[in-house]
Amino acid sequence: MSFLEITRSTLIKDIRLEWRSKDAINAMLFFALLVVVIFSFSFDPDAEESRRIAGGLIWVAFLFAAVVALNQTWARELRNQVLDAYRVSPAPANPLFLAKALGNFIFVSILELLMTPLFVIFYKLRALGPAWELVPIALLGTWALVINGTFFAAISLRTRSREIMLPLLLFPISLPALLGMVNATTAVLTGDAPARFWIALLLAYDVVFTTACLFLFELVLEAE
Amino acid sequence: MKRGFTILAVVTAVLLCFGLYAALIAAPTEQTMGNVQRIFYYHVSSAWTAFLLFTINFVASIAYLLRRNTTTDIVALISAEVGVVFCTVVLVTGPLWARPVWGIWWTWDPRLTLTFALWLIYVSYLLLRRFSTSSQAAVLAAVLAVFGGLDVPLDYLAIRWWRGQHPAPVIGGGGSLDAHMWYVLLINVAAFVCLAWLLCIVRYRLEVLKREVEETQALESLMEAGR
Amino acid sequence: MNSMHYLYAAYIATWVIHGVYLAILARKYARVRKEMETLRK
Amino acid sequence: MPEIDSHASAVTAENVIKQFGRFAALRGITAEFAAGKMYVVLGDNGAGKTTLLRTIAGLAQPTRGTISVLGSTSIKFVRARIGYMAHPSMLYDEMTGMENLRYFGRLYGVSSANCRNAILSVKLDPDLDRLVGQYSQGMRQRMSLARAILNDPELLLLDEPFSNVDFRSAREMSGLLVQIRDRGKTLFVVTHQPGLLESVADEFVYMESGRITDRSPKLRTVAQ
Repeated sequence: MSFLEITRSTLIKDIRLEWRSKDAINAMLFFALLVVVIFSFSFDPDAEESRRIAGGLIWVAFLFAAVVALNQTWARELRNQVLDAYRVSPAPANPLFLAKALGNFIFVSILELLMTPLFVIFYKLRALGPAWELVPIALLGTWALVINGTFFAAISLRTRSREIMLPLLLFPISLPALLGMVNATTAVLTGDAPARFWIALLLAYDVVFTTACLFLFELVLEAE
Repeated sequence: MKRGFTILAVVTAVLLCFGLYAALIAAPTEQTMGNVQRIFYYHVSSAWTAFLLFTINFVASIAYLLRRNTTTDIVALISAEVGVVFCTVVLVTGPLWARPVWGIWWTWDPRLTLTFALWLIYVSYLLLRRFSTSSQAAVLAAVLAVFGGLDVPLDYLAIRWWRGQHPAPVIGGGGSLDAHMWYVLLINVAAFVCLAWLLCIVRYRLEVLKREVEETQALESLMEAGR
Repeated sequence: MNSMHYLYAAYIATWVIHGVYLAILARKYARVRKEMETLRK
Repeated sequence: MPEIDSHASAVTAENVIKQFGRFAALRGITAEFAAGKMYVVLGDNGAGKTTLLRTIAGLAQPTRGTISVLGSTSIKFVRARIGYMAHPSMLYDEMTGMENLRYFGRLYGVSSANCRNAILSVKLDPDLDRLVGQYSQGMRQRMSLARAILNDPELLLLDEPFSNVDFRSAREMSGLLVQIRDRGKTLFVVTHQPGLLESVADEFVYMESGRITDRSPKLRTVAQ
């Protein structure tokens, strides 16, 4: 009944559930697609201009799409009161949280992998800076969205109209991460400035909030 | 208690009047910006007061998580609420200052942006307190407050760096401030801190009263069905 | 001289905000008081 | 695992009050329940039966008063020795019965062989390749019971185990409950069909608007 064992089986269970129901990923993909198309309609930018705004557009699209997935993760646990089955068990709270965060990380990453080519085509993107830096930016940025997203989705379970509550709680706190992702991506695309600082900021954000989440999640889970 | 409150009220009133006089009349006129620069005294004093209140909220929230004492919970709540009021003042006076000086209402100046970010965080905190259905709403709110507090330094770094890359208008102030202006500013800061304290006391009493009423109502419903 | 308007606007706005907040507090206070009265009975 | 002292009390409640806002679900419960017995909890809807079970299971914290379960006032230490079955199934609809149990087994550190046994003991087929969402109500209810007993709990809390179950299945389930009691375990059964357990229960506990109004070894014959 080790920590990792529970994390692993919870993660596998979540992926299996998502694979069978496809609640989150379908809604997320469609939503992100809509955002891409609508943005593309309303701006119709040339290559130079799109390079400057693409960083913002991409991450805003991912952020909104991620909220769909984040709301799903806990909604799934409320059906048939399964979350209580976890809560009555002797398993500690953190594996549940970590598994959920990893699951969301995987779902949002899949979304990003599928949507990025579309962005590149629609906005005629070509990075002028070191393109490989986009990989750590994507990984750290996605984790930043997902770790607090999973946490605040758990908090908003205990509120009225929880689906609206999640973005209200999540977006203000995510501001530094958002600035980091957007500016790092823009820096790489335009090649004007180094993205180093932003990557370091994202890393700091991830470390600080992963620690905070693991310290405090038990309180959130126990607050019925 | 009652006596202390009256004394504080009188001190606050005197300080506020004196601060107003000092800011509008006694303080020297700034050379480049002219009289508009006098907004500075209210703007900055409110900002400092708001930051102080948010710091109190952070400390009280941690204390609540550690000790689970009702007083710290109330302190966290009221400091966030009064803090948001002062923060609103900052956000309203900021554009009123920016417009005549820079010709624009809003600029993503680091300090203004950070204040805005703080305002968002603490409004979401108040929303959570309002809409929570949990019997442990106070715990959830305290957790959010801790997150908010941790977020501030990161926010600061991010905004600093973000604006650092673009030429941004710099607010007159900081190190180059005239000694007389400093003195006027400090009087106003003192006045606003006293005002905040006063508001907090009033709000505290209100909250205590409200909880008493809720408790009595709950007790009554306990009794009722017993018959 | 136009800039003076902004100065006054800012000072007035500050006091309006505090005034509104105080008014909200007063209203809440009155409501709690009333509930207390009904409880006493 | 310590020896079970059959004379010790399984649950001790001292002036337990549970309030949801202005609504009081439990209005001062003071009671002691000896170990190794089967208690049938009866009462109208809203009498506080479910809240009582949830409070014992540690899913809800009492607003006031203390509750001690299996000799511990901190539920954390005894969770592994408690089984809880709620009115909803507490199972994932998109997984098969065995997949569900294997996952929950992990949380208790129970081997998958024991999970099979739990399913067999409620007269279901562990190899049945059907999602729980497609089960009949009776099957789901039995699978839910299998989940609750998979860690062989000393204290078993059952909320409406027989609701919507056909008569024959209900008989089988109550037979299983008697077996469990005869092995020295303590059971709390909330039900609207006390007739099923009339001859086997040790005590009937009557609740009314958040209080225990009566405890008797015989079922009261109340004119419906």
